[in-house]
Amino acid sequence: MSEAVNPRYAEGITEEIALDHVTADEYEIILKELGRAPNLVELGIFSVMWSEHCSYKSSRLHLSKFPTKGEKVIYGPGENAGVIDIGDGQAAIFKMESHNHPSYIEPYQGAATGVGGILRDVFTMGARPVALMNALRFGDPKHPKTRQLVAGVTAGIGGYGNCVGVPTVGGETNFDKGYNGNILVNAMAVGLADTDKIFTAAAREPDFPVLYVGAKTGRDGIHGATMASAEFGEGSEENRPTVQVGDPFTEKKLIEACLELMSEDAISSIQDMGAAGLTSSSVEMASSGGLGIELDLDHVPQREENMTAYEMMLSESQERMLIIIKPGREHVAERIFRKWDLDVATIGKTAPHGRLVLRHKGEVVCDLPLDPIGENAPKYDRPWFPAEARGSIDPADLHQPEHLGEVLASLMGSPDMASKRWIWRQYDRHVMADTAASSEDPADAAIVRVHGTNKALAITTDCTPRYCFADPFEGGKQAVAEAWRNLTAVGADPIAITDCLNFGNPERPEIMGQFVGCVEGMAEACKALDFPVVSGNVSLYNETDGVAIPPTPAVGAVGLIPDMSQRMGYGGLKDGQVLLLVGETRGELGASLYLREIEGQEKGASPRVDLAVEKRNGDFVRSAIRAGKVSAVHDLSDGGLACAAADMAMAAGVGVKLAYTGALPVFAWMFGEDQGRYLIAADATDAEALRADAKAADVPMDVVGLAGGRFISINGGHAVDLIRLKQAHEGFMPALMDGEPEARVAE
Amino acid sequence: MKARVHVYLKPGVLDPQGQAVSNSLNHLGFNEVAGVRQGKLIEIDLNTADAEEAQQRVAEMCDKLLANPVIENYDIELSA
Amino acid sequence: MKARVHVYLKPGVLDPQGQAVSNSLNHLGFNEVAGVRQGKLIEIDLNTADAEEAQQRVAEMCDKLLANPVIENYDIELSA
Amino acid sequence: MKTAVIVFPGSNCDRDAAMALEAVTGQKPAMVWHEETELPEGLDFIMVPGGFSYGDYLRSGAVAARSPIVNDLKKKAEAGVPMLGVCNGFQILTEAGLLDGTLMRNASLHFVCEKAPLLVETANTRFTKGYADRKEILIPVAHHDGNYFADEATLDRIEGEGQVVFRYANNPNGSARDIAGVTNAAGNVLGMMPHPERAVDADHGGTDGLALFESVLGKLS
Ligand SMILES: Nc1ncnc2c1ncn2[C@@H]1O[C@H](COP(=O)(O)OP(=O)(O)O)[C@@H](O)[C@H]1O
Ligand SMILES: [Mg+2]
Repeated sequence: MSEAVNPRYAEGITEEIALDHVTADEYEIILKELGRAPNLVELGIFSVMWSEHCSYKSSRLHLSKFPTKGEKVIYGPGENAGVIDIGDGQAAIFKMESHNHPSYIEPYQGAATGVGGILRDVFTMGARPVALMNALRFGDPKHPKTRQLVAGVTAGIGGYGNCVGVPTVGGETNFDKGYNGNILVNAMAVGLADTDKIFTAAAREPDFPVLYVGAKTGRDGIHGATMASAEFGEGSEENRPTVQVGDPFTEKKLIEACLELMSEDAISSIQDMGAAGLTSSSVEMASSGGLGIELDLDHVPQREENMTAYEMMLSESQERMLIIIKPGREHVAERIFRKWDLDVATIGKTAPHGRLVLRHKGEVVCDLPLDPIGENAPKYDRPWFPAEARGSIDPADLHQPEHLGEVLASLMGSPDMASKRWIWRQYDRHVMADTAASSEDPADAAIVRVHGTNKALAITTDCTPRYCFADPFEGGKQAVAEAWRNLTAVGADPIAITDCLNFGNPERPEIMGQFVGCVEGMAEACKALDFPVVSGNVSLYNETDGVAIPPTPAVGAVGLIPDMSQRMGYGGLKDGQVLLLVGETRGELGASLYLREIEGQEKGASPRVDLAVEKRNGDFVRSAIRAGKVSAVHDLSDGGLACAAADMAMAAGVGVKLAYTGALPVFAWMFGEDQGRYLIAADATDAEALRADAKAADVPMDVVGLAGGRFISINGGHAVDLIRLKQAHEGFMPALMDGEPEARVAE
Repeated sequence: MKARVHVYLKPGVLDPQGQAVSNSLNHLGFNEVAGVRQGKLIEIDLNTADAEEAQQRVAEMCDKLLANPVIENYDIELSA
Repeated sequence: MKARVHVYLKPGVLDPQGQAVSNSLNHLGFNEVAGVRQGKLIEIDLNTADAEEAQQRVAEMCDKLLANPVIENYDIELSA
Repeated sequence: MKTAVIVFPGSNCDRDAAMALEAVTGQKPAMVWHEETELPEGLDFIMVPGGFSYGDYLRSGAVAARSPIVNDLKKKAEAGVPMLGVCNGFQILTEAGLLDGTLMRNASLHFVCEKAPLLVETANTRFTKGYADRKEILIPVAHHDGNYFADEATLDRIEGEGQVVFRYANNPNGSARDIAGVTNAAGNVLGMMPHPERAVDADHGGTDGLALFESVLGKLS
């Protein structure tokens, strides 16, 4: 370390280089904290640790509004993934994460490495991953890049998930021109572990060996692409791939090897190398344990020649983990990782001093106090203002559609509503032999049996960006409420959520206003529904040329079905049964699918979520399911009552005669998106008893239809054939994807 | 004419396939194998007589479809 | 030494990948493309100095692993 | 009943296979690591499970087929021990030369996962006698390289010898003559792309695969 008298820049560093890593203000903080100028390696470490991705500097202040505790929460945010108690000594461990930007640049590898990364977050904690989900948002179907992106992202998710052998059981897919320049690829992983075998990242003791395991380090995805090549290793510029390539085969071996090592008494703590690989993993392990760490970079397994310390610390090579091992147990790790043909090397040790010390080729190349890098990273209270409130839509002002059956068919075939078979057919949904319901099944959430038991996890992802754009607060509430509703509809007890908060540039007050609104709305719903947030991820700056994506706070939720035989779906509708509508209908058409697809308008207030009503209605539906009084349940969301009825009818292959005599225009009753509602199917003989139960619970419920025939009709007219509905529903994706050139030569 | 296009990963890009093949060759006793990189071989039959035009058109095909410029490079060989 | 191995499908063996690439190229307006066959390019770094020995060993690698004799042929190019 | 499942790096249906075998025999199979050189003595049945052995790199099943354990597998096949390769297991058995043909990239070029209706071509095998009364069964497929290929002469021969055991009712991958499963000439080695081990449980994938395991394990009621 040079001991010069506080020069502003260390040797070889210019103002330009410094500002390429951190802002001018942040540079001043570094100078003050260190009492000297940082060298290049140190600057690189600050830049990645203080990036939005690692430090959550724009969002931390607001994320603290989420409720994160609950009776069933074992570990909330702060660990690699959230951990909830599912009884019998077992825990479900889950998290959702974005891989938006890399997937836009290189859809196959971007999406694939997104899946790999989220899996590592889950098995790091000792869980065997048992399910994957994906929440995808693409641009306008007509945009020239959309097809390629859909093809590449789908292939990448499948390519990785199928190979590692974890079923991809569900997800959601939206299309909106707002994502033309910034697609969203959010992946969620769920795992299972025994509650007494959960691993965390915090270092516990000084002088414990630090092990590097997994794949070798290359020059993948190193930050600072704009920097002059002189800062990198000799001739390395062209060897520095901007995208990371995933290797699911190595990941599969890594899962097996880590779980094998976890079953031995050897690991003190463990952390995956995610974004900012070696830097963030070592810093986080040491600082969350209140310790320090020393690494000798000469021992890091390297894929390329002449790698510099800067490159090694900033590399984002995939499929790597850092393990703090109990002294004397290194040989156990070595045996296991060798067996699986993976690299394993002791690269350093924990230390009592609270610093990050790196050696390379015999020299100290970094010596930083950990507090300013981690705990004391900058935290911004960015200015924001709330979105302007939109007026509600009066259906009387809208044009009355002529043939309601035709309207229903075009909604069922619209991009957001249409079947995503083309996508999920490419995902192995059944491997591991515990999938009871996945994308192909008529169920509002995926259902995955807890291996070897009669219990099951219910899993869903939800968000309606239309609503969040119209009203961030209500939209945030709605995303959480819909997830809760979807779990309820399959008969599960909702337990907790993870999230992936995708927004534009937080330095713009209106975008920050969307963020704050959504977070506050989500927090309110989580509190009211006793549905804590146990993990999550923030992705900001999703904008191009000043155009931001619609606010998209994706929610991933997990619930428990205590008895598999009581699981529910929406495919059980039978000829002669009645359809009952739970919840109140005011015909809310603001920000609805109907308004967008049929009227071509995106306006109006989003539907309001009354959380007390949501809870009351849901609890009633769950109890009706458990009482065995219903044969099918479907929540109402996009497209309202008529689209939900169409889903049920198509799944069962039996028609529905809808009847309405109230005061609303019929189309508003059919397609309004009022919240907190469900359709349930029951035998006519059970309907009276159900109505009595509903009345007792103060839940509005009416008979709205009768099952039979092969059409959907309304008040005896407007009939549309189920075959026609199915063609519309199944037709959109193949028409978009087939018969035209594929993006790139398939691997 | 015929074009033979080689599409290969840029240096520095991870090649898990090549690595697996290299390990497997070592296991099979081919200890002289120090490393393997796997790429694609694309053979194209062209209704073109003009070599210069063919060269240019095939390069265009590579840029548009055959190679992924983010991670791959290519070269082209023409024959009659 | 370095060996460049081309592994390609035998004539008569269906090549769905090549077919798809050919269709895509036609769709993209490359109407001169009459057909495409897709194969593999395998580049091997060898710790061998003797070309004759290398040729023979790489052929053995092909027979044992790199090519599937049911559907594939191969050729080998060596360079220093 | 002594059974075994071979495990390669990248196998991922080994657990599914073990569960199915245990459900039918009441006993856990031996899980045999690919680096072993010998399978246990006295096996009644061997399963080569699905997955992505060696990441499916180079060609599906190619690297696994050169594993140490495969030498003994070949000996057991010759000795007449019944064995089943499913999906990647089928690919490995063809690469090892135990079955005719090969499995190429799906004609659609996409991975395909769906419940596939299969026609039971013959109930006259040790694997299918339990299907005597049924023509069509529903078994999940999940693969990228399931497009069965062999030259015409080979296809004619295996059809002539009754070695084609299952055909797709609705060909999902372009397989020649809709072939979904074939045996060797001796009839003790079966390879198939669909996953019967994912169809032995009413809560997951249905039960149409059960009769296959009951047939070959002598458990037909
Ligand atoms: N990207 C995807 N991956 C997997 N499954 C998907 C994907 N997109 C949609 N699906 C599946 O399609 C079905 C319908 O999705 P969606 O309309 O979002 O459901 P809902 O409105 O009931 O929440 C679900 O089973 C869902 O899991
Ligand atoms: Mg739903």
